[in-house]
Amino acid sequence: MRLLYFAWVREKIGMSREDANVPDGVSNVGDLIDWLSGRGREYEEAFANKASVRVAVNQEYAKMDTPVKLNDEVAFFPPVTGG
Amino acid sequence: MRLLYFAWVREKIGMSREDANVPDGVSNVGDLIDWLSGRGREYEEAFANKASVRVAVNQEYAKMDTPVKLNDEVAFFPPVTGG
Amino acid sequence: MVVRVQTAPFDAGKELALITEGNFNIGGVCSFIGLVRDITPSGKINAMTLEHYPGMTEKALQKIECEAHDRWPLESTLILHRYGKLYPGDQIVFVAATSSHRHAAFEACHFLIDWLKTQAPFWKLEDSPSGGRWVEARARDDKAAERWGHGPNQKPNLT
Amino acid sequence: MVVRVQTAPFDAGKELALITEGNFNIGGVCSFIGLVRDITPSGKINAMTLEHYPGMTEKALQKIECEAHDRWPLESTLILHRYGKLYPGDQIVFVAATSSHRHAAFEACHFLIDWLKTQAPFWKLEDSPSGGRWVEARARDDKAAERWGHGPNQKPNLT
Repeated sequence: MRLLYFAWVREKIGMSREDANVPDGVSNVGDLIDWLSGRGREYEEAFANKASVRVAVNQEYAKMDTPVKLNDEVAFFPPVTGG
Repeated sequence: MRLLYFAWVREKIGMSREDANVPDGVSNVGDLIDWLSGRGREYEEAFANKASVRVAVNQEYAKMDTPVKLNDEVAFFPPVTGG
Repeated sequence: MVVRVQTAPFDAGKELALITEGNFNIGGVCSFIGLVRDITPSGKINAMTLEHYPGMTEKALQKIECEAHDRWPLESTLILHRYGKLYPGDQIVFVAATSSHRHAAFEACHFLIDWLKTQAPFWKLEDSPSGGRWVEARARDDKAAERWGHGPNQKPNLT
Repeated sequence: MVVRVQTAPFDAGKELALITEGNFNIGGVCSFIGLVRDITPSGKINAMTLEHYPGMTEKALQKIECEAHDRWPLESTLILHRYGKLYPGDQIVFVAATSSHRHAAFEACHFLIDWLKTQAPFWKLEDSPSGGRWVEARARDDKAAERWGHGPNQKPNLT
Protein backbone atom coordinates (compact mmCIF):
# COMPACT_ATOMS: atom_id res chain seq x y z
CA MET A 1 0.00 0.00 0.00
CA ARG A 2 1.29 3.43 -0.94
CA LEU A 3 1.03 5.81 2.03
CA LEU A 4 1.41 9.57 1.67
CA TYR A 5 1.75 12.20 4.40
CA PHE A 6 1.33 15.95 4.06
CA ALA A 7 1.96 19.10 6.11
CA TRP A 8 2.37 18.51 9.85
CA VAL A 9 1.41 14.83 9.51
CA ARG A 10 4.43 14.49 7.20
CA GLU A 11 6.62 16.37 9.67
CA LYS A 12 5.55 14.27 12.64
CA ILE A 13 6.02 10.96 10.82
CA GLY A 14 9.27 12.20 9.31
CA MET A 15 8.65 11.22 5.70
CA SER A 16 6.39 12.15 2.82
CA ARG A 17 5.69 8.65 1.46
CA GLU A 18 6.31 4.97 2.04
CA ASP A 19 5.28 1.63 0.59
CA ALA A 20 3.95 -0.36 3.53
CA ASN A 21 3.30 -4.09 3.86
CA VAL A 22 -0.02 -3.82 5.55
CA PRO A 23 -1.19 -7.02 7.32
CA ASP A 24 -4.28 -8.88 6.12
CA GLY A 25 -6.57 -7.80 8.97
CA VAL A 26 -6.40 -4.15 7.92
CA SER A 27 -9.51 -3.69 5.78
CA ASN A 28 -10.52 -0.07 6.24
CA VAL A 29 -9.12 3.37 7.10
CA GLY A 30 -9.79 2.94 10.81
CA ASP A 31 -7.86 -0.36 10.89
CA LEU A 32 -5.00 1.26 8.99
CA ILE A 33 -4.70 4.12 11.46
CA ASP A 34 -4.73 1.71 14.40
CA TRP A 35 -2.04 -0.39 12.77
CA LEU A 36 0.12 2.63 11.89
CA SER A 37 -0.23 4.06 15.41
CA GLY A 38 1.37 0.88 16.75
CA ARG A 39 4.44 1.21 14.54
CA GLY A 40 6.26 3.83 16.62
CA ARG A 41 6.00 7.02 18.59
CA GLU A 42 6.12 9.27 15.50
CA TYR A 43 3.01 7.54 14.09
CA GLU A 44 1.31 7.47 17.46
CA GLU A 45 1.79 11.24 17.78
CA ALA A 46 0.66 11.97 14.24
CA PHE A 47 -2.59 10.10 14.83
CA ALA A 48 -3.08 11.01 18.49
CA ASN A 49 -5.97 13.32 17.66
CA LYS A 50 -7.90 11.58 14.91
CA ALA A 51 -10.33 14.47 14.58
CA SER A 52 -7.53 16.65 13.27
CA VAL A 53 -6.45 14.25 10.50
CA ARG A 54 -8.11 13.92 7.09
CA VAL A 55 -7.72 10.85 4.87
CA ALA A 56 -7.96 10.27 1.14
CA VAL A 57 -8.07 6.83 -0.48
CA ASN A 58 -7.01 6.91 -4.12
CA GLN A 59 -7.26 10.71 -4.05
CA GLU A 60 -10.86 10.80 -2.81
CA TYR A 61 -11.81 11.95 0.68
CA ALA A 62 -12.47 8.93 2.91
CA LYS A 63 -14.03 8.06 6.25
CA MET A 64 -13.04 5.64 9.00
CA ASP A 65 -15.02 2.83 7.40
CA THR A 66 -13.79 3.40 3.83
CA PRO A 67 -12.22 0.08 2.63
CA VAL A 68 -8.50 -0.03 1.81
CA LYS A 69 -6.90 -2.63 -0.47
CA LEU A 70 -3.38 -3.79 -1.35
CA ASN A 71 -2.67 -1.39 -4.21
CA ASP A 72 -4.46 1.66 -2.86
CA GLU A 73 -2.88 5.06 -2.38
CA VAL A 74 -3.82 6.35 1.07
CA ALA A 75 -2.98 9.90 2.14
CA PHE A 76 -3.09 11.48 5.61
CA PHE A 77 -3.10 15.24 6.15
CA PRO A 78 -4.51 18.08 8.26
CA PRO A 79 -7.68 19.96 7.28
CA VAL A 80 -6.85 21.93 4.15
CA THR A 81 -5.92 25.62 4.22
CA GLY A 82 -5.41 26.68 0.61
CA GLY A 83 -7.02 29.47 -1.35
CA MET B 1 -30.56 77.84 -18.02
CA ARG B 2 -28.39 75.15 -19.59
CA LEU B 3 -30.56 72.23 -20.75
CA LEU B 4 -29.09 68.86 -21.75
CA TYR B 5 -30.83 65.95 -23.48
CA PHE B 6 -29.58 62.38 -23.75
CA ALA B 7 -30.44 59.17 -25.61
CA TRP B 8 -33.98 59.09 -27.05
CA VAL B 9 -34.92 62.33 -25.29
CA ARG B 10 -32.10 63.97 -27.31
CA GLU B 11 -33.33 62.28 -30.50
CA LYS B 12 -36.95 63.37 -29.99
CA ILE B 13 -36.06 66.96 -29.19
CA GLY B 14 -33.50 67.00 -31.99
CA MET B 15 -30.56 68.50 -30.11
CA SER B 16 -28.21 67.59 -27.29
CA ARG B 17 -28.09 70.96 -25.50
CA GLU B 18 -29.48 74.47 -25.51
CA ASP B 19 -29.30 77.61 -23.42
CA ALA B 20 -32.93 78.55 -22.72
CA ASN B 21 -34.41 81.80 -21.47
CA VAL B 22 -36.76 80.29 -18.96
CA PRO B 23 -39.58 82.60 -17.77
CA ASP B 24 -39.77 83.74 -14.16
CA GLY B 25 -42.68 81.53 -13.15
CA VAL B 26 -40.67 78.34 -13.70
CA SER B 27 -39.35 77.51 -10.26
CA ASN B 28 -39.01 73.73 -10.18
CA VAL B 29 -38.51 70.71 -12.44
CA GLY B 30 -42.25 70.19 -12.91
CA ASP B 31 -42.74 73.79 -14.05
CA LEU B 32 -39.81 73.45 -16.42
CA ILE B 33 -41.24 70.33 -18.06
CA ASP B 34 -44.65 71.99 -18.47
CA TRP B 35 -43.03 75.04 -20.03
CA LEU B 36 -40.83 72.96 -22.36
CA SER B 37 -43.81 70.81 -23.45
CA GLY B 38 -45.51 73.98 -24.69
CA ARG B 39 -42.58 74.94 -26.90
CA GLY B 40 -43.36 72.55 -29.79
CA ARG B 41 -44.37 69.07 -30.78
CA GLU B 42 -40.85 67.63 -30.39
CA TYR B 43 -40.79 68.69 -26.72
CA GLU B 44 -44.36 67.59 -26.18
CA GLU B 45 -43.51 64.12 -27.49
CA ALA B 46 -40.30 63.85 -25.49
CA PHE B 47 -42.18 64.60 -22.26
CA ALA B 48 -45.46 62.85 -23.16
CA ASN B 49 -44.75 60.06 -20.68
CA LYS B 50 -43.18 61.73 -17.68
CA ALA B 51 -42.68 58.39 -15.91
CA SER B 52 -40.14 57.39 -18.54
CA VAL B 53 -37.98 60.50 -18.19
CA ARG B 54 -35.33 61.08 -15.52
CA VAL B 55 -34.01 64.49 -14.57
CA ALA B 56 -30.76 65.73 -13.04
CA VAL B 57 -30.26 69.26 -11.73
CA ASN B 58 -26.59 70.25 -11.61
CA GLN B 59 -25.67 66.60 -12.17
CA GLU B 60 -27.69 65.27 -9.22
CA TYR B 61 -30.86 63.20 -9.67
CA ALA B 62 -33.90 65.40 -9.14
CA LYS B 63 -37.66 65.11 -8.56
CA MET B 64 -40.63 67.10 -9.86
CA ASP B 65 -40.40 69.52 -6.93
CA THR B 66 -36.63 70.07 -7.08
CA PRO B 67 -36.06 73.84 -7.50
CA VAL B 68 -34.37 75.14 -10.66
CA LYS B 69 -32.58 78.50 -10.92
CA LEU B 70 -31.22 80.72 -13.65
CA ASN B 71 -27.71 79.28 -13.94
CA ASP B 72 -28.56 75.63 -13.32
CA GLU B 73 -27.65 72.77 -15.61
CA VAL B 74 -30.75 70.59 -16.07
CA ALA B 75 -30.55 67.27 -17.91
CA PHE B 76 -33.36 65.05 -19.21
CA PHE B 77 -32.82 61.40 -20.14
CA PRO B 78 -34.34 57.90 -20.06
CA PRO B 79 -33.71 55.46 -17.19
CA VAL B 80 -30.06 54.48 -17.38
CA THR B 81 -28.86 51.24 -19.02
CA GLY B 82 -25.08 51.13 -18.60
CA GLY B 83 -22.90 48.45 -17.04
CA MET C 1 -10.74 54.88 -5.37
CA VAL C 2 -10.37 54.94 -9.13
CA VAL C 3 -13.02 56.08 -11.63
CA ARG C 4 -12.35 56.27 -15.34
CA VAL C 5 -14.65 56.74 -18.32
CA GLN C 6 -12.94 56.06 -21.60
CA THR C 7 -13.35 54.78 -25.15
CA ALA C 8 -10.23 52.58 -25.05
CA PRO C 9 -10.31 48.98 -23.84
CA PHE C 10 -8.65 48.21 -20.51
CA ASP C 11 -6.12 45.63 -19.38
CA ALA C 12 -7.79 43.96 -16.40
CA GLY C 13 -4.57 42.39 -15.12
CA LYS C 14 -2.70 45.69 -15.18
CA GLU C 15 -5.56 47.56 -13.50
CA LEU C 16 -5.82 44.95 -10.74
CA ALA C 17 -2.07 45.11 -10.18
CA LEU C 18 -2.32 48.90 -9.76
CA ILE C 19 -5.02 48.79 -7.08
CA THR C 20 -3.25 46.09 -5.05
CA GLU C 21 0.40 47.07 -5.45
CA GLY C 22 2.29 47.52 -2.20
CA ASN C 23 -0.78 47.00 0.00
CA PHE C 24 -0.02 43.83 1.99
CA ASN C 25 -3.27 44.10 3.90
CA ILE C 26 -5.24 42.96 0.85
CA GLY C 27 -6.22 39.30 1.06
CA GLY C 28 -8.87 39.23 -1.66
CA VAL C 29 -9.67 41.01 -4.91
CA CYS C 30 -13.08 40.53 -6.49
CA SER C 31 -13.68 41.95 -9.93
CA PHE C 32 -16.39 41.95 -12.56
CA ILE C 33 -16.19 42.60 -16.29
CA GLY C 34 -19.29 43.25 -18.39
CA LEU C 35 -19.04 42.26 -22.04
CA VAL C 36 -21.16 42.97 -25.13
CA ARG C 37 -23.20 39.90 -26.10
CA ASP C 38 -24.30 39.29 -29.67
CA ILE C 39 -27.79 38.25 -28.60
CA THR C 40 -29.71 40.52 -26.25
CA PRO C 41 -33.24 40.14 -24.88
CA SER C 42 -34.49 41.96 -27.99
CA GLY C 43 -32.56 39.90 -30.55
CA LYS C 44 -29.31 39.71 -32.49
CA ILE C 45 -27.10 42.80 -32.48
CA ASN C 46 -24.15 43.88 -34.64
CA ALA C 47 -22.80 46.53 -32.29
CA MET C 48 -23.87 48.98 -29.63
CA THR C 49 -23.13 52.60 -28.92
CA LEU C 50 -22.83 53.80 -25.36
CA GLU C 51 -23.75 57.40 -24.65
CA HIS C 52 -23.11 59.03 -21.28
CA TYR C 53 -23.35 62.33 -19.43
CA PRO C 54 -19.80 63.66 -19.05
CA GLY C 55 -19.38 65.27 -15.66
CA MET C 56 -22.33 63.63 -13.99
CA THR C 57 -21.05 60.17 -14.89
CA GLU C 58 -17.80 60.62 -13.00
CA LYS C 59 -19.64 62.09 -10.00
CA ALA C 60 -22.16 59.26 -9.94
CA LEU C 61 -19.43 56.62 -10.12
CA GLN C 62 -17.43 58.29 -7.35
CA LYS C 63 -20.55 58.34 -5.15
CA ILE C 64 -21.08 54.63 -5.73
CA GLU C 65 -17.49 53.94 -4.71
CA CYS C 66 -17.85 56.10 -1.58
CA GLU C 67 -21.01 54.23 -0.65
CA ALA C 68 -19.15 50.90 -1.01
CA HIS C 69 -16.32 52.15 1.22
CA ASP C 70 -18.91 53.26 3.79
CA ARG C 71 -20.51 49.83 3.84
CA TRP C 72 -17.53 47.45 3.74
CA PRO C 73 -13.95 47.50 5.09
CA LEU C 74 -12.29 47.94 1.69
CA GLU C 75 -8.69 48.65 0.80
CA SER C 76 -9.35 49.93 -2.72
CA THR C 77 -12.00 50.05 -5.43
CA LEU C 78 -12.07 50.64 -9.16
CA ILE C 79 -14.73 51.51 -11.73
CA LEU C 80 -13.85 51.76 -15.41
CA HIS C 81 -16.60 52.27 -17.98
CA ARG C 82 -16.28 52.59 -21.73
CA TYR C 83 -18.46 54.62 -24.08
CA GLY C 84 -18.71 54.94 -27.86
CA LYS C 85 -19.17 52.09 -30.33
CA LEU C 86 -18.59 48.58 -29.04
CA TYR C 87 -18.91 45.16 -30.66
CA PRO C 88 -19.87 41.71 -29.38
CA GLY C 89 -17.10 40.41 -27.13
CA ASP C 90 -15.90 43.92 -26.23
CA GLN C 91 -15.52 44.97 -22.62
CA ILE C 92 -18.06 47.54 -21.41
CA VAL C 93 -17.33 47.91 -17.73
CA PHE C 94 -14.81 46.76 -15.15
CA VAL C 95 -15.36 47.05 -11.39
CA ALA C 96 -13.21 45.73 -8.57
CA ALA C 97 -13.02 45.79 -4.78
CA THR C 98 -10.17 44.70 -2.53
CA SER C 99 -10.30 43.87 1.15
CA SER C 100 -8.47 41.90 3.80
CA HIS C 101 -11.28 39.33 3.62
CA ARG C 102 -12.93 37.84 0.61
CA HIS C 103 -16.58 38.20 1.55
CA ALA C 104 -16.30 41.99 1.82
CA ALA C 105 -14.58 42.05 -1.58
CA PHE C 106 -17.33 39.92 -3.16
CA GLU C 107 -20.21 41.87 -1.67
CA ALA C 108 -18.74 45.28 -2.45
CA CYS C 109 -17.94 44.29 -6.03
CA HIS C 110 -21.45 42.97 -6.56
CA PHE C 111 -22.85 46.16 -5.06
CA LEU C 112 -20.68 48.35 -7.33
CA ILE C 113 -22.04 46.79 -10.52
CA ASP C 114 -25.65 46.54 -9.28
CA TRP C 115 -25.76 50.20 -8.32
CA LEU C 116 -23.84 51.34 -11.36
CA LYS C 117 -26.48 49.73 -13.56
CA THR C 118 -29.27 51.79 -12.04
CA GLN C 119 -27.42 54.99 -11.05
CA ALA C 120 -24.73 55.85 -13.58
CA PRO C 121 -25.93 57.94 -16.57
CA PHE C 122 -25.11 55.62 -19.46
CA TRP C 123 -27.46 54.62 -22.28
CA LYS C 124 -27.07 51.78 -24.74
CA LEU C 125 -28.18 52.07 -28.36
CA GLU C 126 -28.23 48.63 -29.97
CA ASP C 127 -27.42 48.37 -33.64
CA SER C 128 -29.57 45.44 -34.78
CA PRO C 129 -30.34 44.16 -38.31
CA SER C 130 -33.64 46.07 -38.07
CA GLY C 131 -32.05 49.37 -37.03
CA GLY C 132 -31.10 51.30 -33.91
CA ARG C 133 -32.89 50.51 -30.65
CA TRP C 134 -32.45 52.15 -27.25
CA VAL C 135 -32.12 49.48 -24.58
CA GLU C 136 -34.85 49.74 -21.95
CA ALA C 137 -34.08 49.68 -18.25
CA ARG C 138 -34.92 46.30 -16.77
CA ALA C 139 -36.96 45.61 -13.66
CA ARG C 140 -34.41 42.90 -12.86
CA ASP C 141 -31.67 45.50 -12.53
CA ASP C 142 -33.83 47.64 -10.24
CA LYS C 143 -34.50 44.59 -8.08
CA ALA C 144 -30.79 43.79 -7.95
CA ALA C 145 -30.02 47.33 -6.79
CA GLU C 146 -32.82 47.22 -4.21
CA ARG C 147 -31.16 44.23 -2.56
CA TRP C 148 -28.58 46.71 -1.28
CA GLY C 149 -31.15 49.04 0.24
CA HIS C 150 -32.70 52.20 -1.04
CA GLY C 151 -30.66 54.01 -3.66
CA PRO C 152 -30.29 57.75 -3.00
CA ASN C 153 -30.70 58.85 -6.56
CA GLN C 154 -32.58 57.59 -9.51
CA LYS C 155 -35.52 55.95 -7.74
CA PRO C 156 -37.84 58.96 -7.37
CA ASN C 157 -39.17 59.40 -10.89
CA LEU C 158 -41.25 62.22 -12.23
CA THR C 159 -44.76 60.93 -11.67
CA MET D 1 -13.07 24.46 -17.61
CA VAL D 2 -9.46 25.27 -16.77
CA VAL D 3 -7.50 23.96 -13.78
CA ARG D 4 -3.83 24.74 -13.27
CA VAL D 5 -1.52 24.25 -10.31
CA GLN D 6 1.76 26.04 -10.75
CA THR D 7 4.61 27.86 -8.98
CA ALA D 8 4.68 30.76 -11.47
CA PRO D 9 2.55 33.88 -11.04
CA PHE D 10 -0.34 34.37 -13.46
CA ASP D 11 -1.47 37.27 -15.62
CA ALA D 12 -5.11 37.76 -14.65
CA GLY D 13 -5.93 39.86 -17.73
CA LYS D 14 -4.49 37.29 -20.11
CA GLU D 15 -6.27 34.41 -18.38
CA LEU D 16 -9.62 36.22 -18.46
CA ALA D 17 -9.15 36.98 -22.15
CA LEU D 18 -8.56 33.27 -22.81
CA ILE D 19 -11.75 32.09 -21.11
CA THR D 20 -13.93 34.69 -22.84
CA GLU D 21 -12.37 34.86 -26.32
CA GLY D 22 -14.80 34.28 -29.17
CA ASN D 23 -17.76 33.50 -26.89
CA PHE D 24 -20.29 36.25 -27.55
CA ASN D 25 -22.79 34.70 -25.19
CA ILE D 26 -20.77 35.86 -22.18
CA GLY D 27 -22.22 38.99 -20.58
CA GLY D 28 -20.40 38.87 -17.25
CA VAL D 29 -17.08 37.65 -15.87
CA CYS D 30 -16.59 37.48 -12.12
CA SER D 31 -13.15 36.70 -10.78
CA PHE D 32 -11.38 36.49 -7.46
CA ILE D 33 -7.70 36.69 -6.62
CA GLY D 34 -6.34 35.65 -3.23
CA LEU D 35 -3.17 37.40 -2.11
CA VAL D 36 -0.64 36.78 0.67
CA ARG D 37 -1.10 39.30 3.49
CA ASP D 38 1.79 40.30 5.75
CA ILE D 39 -0.36 40.10 8.87
CA THR D 40 -2.39 36.95 9.47
CA PRO D 41 -4.64 36.06 12.39
CA SER D 42 -1.55 34.62 14.13
CA GLY D 43 0.70 37.64 13.54
CA LYS D 44 3.29 39.09 11.18
CA ILE D 45 4.69 36.79 8.49
CA ASN D 46 7.71 37.06 6.20
CA ALA D 47 6.58 34.45 3.68
CA MET D 48 4.52 31.31 3.35
CA THR D 49 5.05 27.97 1.70
CA LEU D 50 2.14 26.19 0.07
CA GLU D 51 2.27 22.41 -0.03
CA HIS D 52 -0.25 20.38 -2.02
CA TYR D 53 -1.11 16.82 -3.03
CA PRO D 54 -0.22 16.50 -6.74
CA GLY D 55 -2.81 14.40 -8.52
CA MET D 56 -5.54 14.77 -5.95
CA THR D 57 -5.35 18.57 -6.14
CA GLU D 58 -6.17 18.66 -9.85
CA LYS D 59 -9.01 16.15 -9.38
CA ALA D 60 -10.47 18.10 -6.48
CA LEU D 61 -10.35 21.38 -8.41
CA GLN D 62 -11.96 19.79 -11.47
CA LYS D 63 -14.76 18.44 -9.28
CA ILE D 64 -15.38 21.89 -7.84
CA GLU D 65 -15.63 23.32 -11.35
CA CYS D 66 -18.03 20.55 -12.43
CA GLU D 67 -20.19 21.23 -9.41
CA ALA D 68 -20.31 24.95 -10.32
CA HIS D 69 -21.34 24.11 -13.89
CA ASP D 70 -24.07 21.81 -12.53
CA ARG D 71 -25.46 24.58 -10.35
CA TRP D 72 -25.28 27.66 -12.59
CA PRO D 73 -25.62 28.33 -16.34
CA LEU D 74 -21.93 29.07 -16.91
CA GLU D 75 -20.02 29.58 -20.13
CA SER D 76 -16.56 28.93 -18.69
CA THR D 77 -14.67 28.63 -15.42
CA LEU D 78 -11.06 28.83 -14.31
CA ILE D 79 -9.11 27.81 -11.22
CA LEU D 80 -5.39 28.58 -10.94
CA HIS D 81 -3.56 27.87 -7.69
CA ARG D 82 0.07 28.42 -6.88
CA TYR D 83 2.28 26.39 -4.56
CA GLY D 84 5.81 26.78 -3.20
CA LYS D 85 7.23 29.83 -1.43
CA LEU D 86 5.19 33.03 -1.67
CA TYR D 87 5.69 36.48 -0.16
CA PRO D 88 3.29 39.20 1.04
CA GLY D 89 1.52 40.72 -1.96
CA ASP D 90 1.98 37.57 -4.06
CA GLN D 91 -1.02 35.96 -5.76
CA ILE D 92 -2.05 32.59 -4.30
CA VAL D 93 -5.18 31.67 -6.20
CA PHE D 94 -7.26 32.94 -9.11
CA VAL D 95 -10.81 31.74 -9.83
CA ALA D 96 -13.26 33.01 -12.42
CA ALA D 97 -16.71 32.21 -13.79
CA THR D 98 -18.38 33.57 -16.91
CA SER D 99 -22.07 33.56 -17.76
CA SER D 100 -24.62 35.37 -19.87
CA HIS D 101 -25.87 37.05 -16.68
CA ARG D 102 -23.90 38.61 -13.91
CA HIS D 103 -25.56 37.04 -10.89
CA ALA D 104 -24.71 33.52 -12.01
CA ALA D 105 -21.11 34.64 -12.57
CA PHE D 106 -20.91 36.20 -9.09
CA GLU D 107 -22.48 33.27 -7.29
CA ALA D 108 -20.44 30.64 -9.11
CA CYS D 109 -17.19 32.53 -8.54
CA HIS D 110 -17.94 32.90 -4.83
CA PHE D 111 -18.81 29.21 -4.67
CA LEU D 112 -15.55 28.22 -6.40
CA ILE D 113 -13.37 29.97 -3.85
CA ASP D 114 -15.48 28.94 -0.83
CA TRP D 115 -15.38 25.28 -1.78
CA LEU D 116 -11.76 25.37 -2.85
CA LYS D 117 -10.84 26.61 0.62
CA THR D 118 -12.38 23.58 2.31
CA GLN D 119 -11.95 20.90 -0.37
CA ALA D 120 -8.68 21.35 -2.25
CA PRO D 121 -5.64 19.65 -0.64
CA PHE D 122 -3.38 22.64 -0.02
CA TRP D 123 -1.63 23.52 3.24
CA LYS D 124 -0.03 26.78 4.23
CA LEU D 125 3.13 26.96 6.31
CA GLU D 126 3.67 30.51 7.55
CA ASP D 127 7.20 31.74 8.01
CA SER D 128 6.93 34.13 10.96
CA PRO D 129 9.65 35.84 13.01
CA SER D 130 9.13 33.08 15.60
CA GLY D 131 9.46 30.20 13.15
CA GLY D 132 7.33 28.02 10.90
CA ARG D 133 3.65 27.60 11.72
CA TRP D 134 1.06 25.49 9.91
CA VAL D 135 -2.08 27.52 9.33
CA GLU D 136 -5.11 25.97 10.99
CA ALA D 137 -8.38 25.48 9.13
CA ARG D 138 -10.91 28.12 10.13
CA ALA D 139 -14.49 27.55 11.21
CA ARG D 140 -15.36 30.64 9.18
CA ASP D 141 -14.26 28.89 5.99
CA ASP D 142 -16.33 25.81 6.83
CA LYS D 143 -19.34 28.04 7.40
CA ALA D 144 -18.74 29.81 4.10
CA ALA D 145 -18.66 26.47 2.28
CA GLU D 146 -21.77 25.25 4.09
CA ARG D 147 -23.74 28.18 2.66
CA TRP D 148 -23.59 26.32 -0.64
CA GLY D 149 -24.99 23.10 0.78
CA HIS D 150 -23.30 19.95 1.96
CA GLY D 151 -19.86 19.38 0.49
CA PRO D 152 -19.32 15.90 -0.94
CA ASN D 153 -15.84 15.44 0.39
CA GLN D 154 -13.97 16.69 3.32
CA LYS D 155 -16.79 17.10 5.83
CA PRO D 156 -16.89 13.54 7.24
CA ASN D 157 -13.83 13.50 9.48
CA LEU D 158 -12.35 10.56 11.26
CA THR D 159 -14.14 10.70 14.57
